[in-house]
Amino acid sequence: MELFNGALDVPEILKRWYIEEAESNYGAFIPFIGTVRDEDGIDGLSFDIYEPILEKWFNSWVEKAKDRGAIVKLAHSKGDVLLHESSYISAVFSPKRRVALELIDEFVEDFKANAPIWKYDLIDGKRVYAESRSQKISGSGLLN
Amino acid sequence: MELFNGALDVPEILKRWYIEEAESNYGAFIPFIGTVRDEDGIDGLSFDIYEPILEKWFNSWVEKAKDRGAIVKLAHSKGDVLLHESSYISAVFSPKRRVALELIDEFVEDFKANAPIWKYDLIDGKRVYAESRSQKISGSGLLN
Amino acid sequence: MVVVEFLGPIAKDSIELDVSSLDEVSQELKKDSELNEWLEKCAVAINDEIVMERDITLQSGDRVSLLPPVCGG
Amino acid sequence: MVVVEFLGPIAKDSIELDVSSLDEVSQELKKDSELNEWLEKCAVAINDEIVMERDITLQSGDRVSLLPPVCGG
Repeated sequence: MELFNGALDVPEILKRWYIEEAESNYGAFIPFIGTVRDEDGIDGLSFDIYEPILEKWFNSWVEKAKDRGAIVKLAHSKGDVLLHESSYISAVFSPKRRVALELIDEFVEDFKANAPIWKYDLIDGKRVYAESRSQKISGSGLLN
Repeated sequence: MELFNGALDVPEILKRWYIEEAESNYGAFIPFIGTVRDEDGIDGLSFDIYEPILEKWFNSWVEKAKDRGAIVKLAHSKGDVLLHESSYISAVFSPKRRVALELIDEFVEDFKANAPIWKYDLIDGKRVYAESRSQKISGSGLLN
Repeated sequence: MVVVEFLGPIAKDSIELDVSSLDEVSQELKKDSELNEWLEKCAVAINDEIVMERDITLQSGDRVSLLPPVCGG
Repeated sequence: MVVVEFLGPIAKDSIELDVSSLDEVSQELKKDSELNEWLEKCAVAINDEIVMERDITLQSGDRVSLLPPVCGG
């Protein structure tokens, strides 16, 4: 798991991960790359991350992947990421195609639903919490 | 669609595709990279491709992707590819996450089932048709 | 004392509460009308472990975190 | 004349047949015992277009291709 201030250098990260696992005998490698879209008049996005819980969330996925003979990798931005820059890469390496295709889907969806990362739109130099696009983590409302 | 003699330069291709679409406003990019596994004592794989029909197959996917606001890209090796080298990349760019995740799965599975590419194991310097791992194309048996 | 911290977009500094259960934390936080509206949206972690039940005893020194709705990626 | 070509692992040169339908192509190919075993495994293209029906008339100059089971990737 790798966190960066600002946008990700996607070609560098993909190359590094590909080379890291070049001799590990995985037949399938699927990265998912998330890039900031120009929409709703925003200038970019900004992210807060609570690292201790993200680390635990990621480690639980390392274990889930291991049970299926696979590995996962994650890179994410902290702070501001401008239009057409990338903020997110999740990746799966697996011996087999089907496991890789199923795992990347589950990994990306669970990341969206439960990773402790908060997104803000950058509008006129201000950070506006993207609440309408955010999801409640499993177990929300416990203190209500 | 890009065909190469021998192994693919995966970091170069991923970087080039990423940069090509950097300003196209796609929020999700998912490449699937296939790498030759060291198994069953093979020295590598070898591929025959029938390009005219592969081209038509690929163009039909360009249209299917376009209907969903997405694009697809494909790179594949011809001839010999040795252990731990890569022979295959399929990729999807899409505005949205769900479309990208569903499309890459369908694109990769249909590629496996219908792209006119024949695989051989390289064993003791000989090419042995990997028939047991091959799938009949839709419509097979018509002349039987 | 138990520390309660507010993550992400909840613009609020940590507070210390003299409580011994999550139930009491809830009662205290509900007194703050600004916080009240966050409670139904937030998940809760104790010492960085997300918890799913409210019936939990707290020790002095425990840290309770409120996690509002997330959107990574 | 119709040209019949054998793709991928079918180790056989193209042949020319004096036929006017896919049905006749089938009849001719079945005479070759080596080819016979490929027929149930192969898809068929006419002029690089895969066809799903056998009831097709052929013109002189048409090219029929046999595509054995595939495994790209």
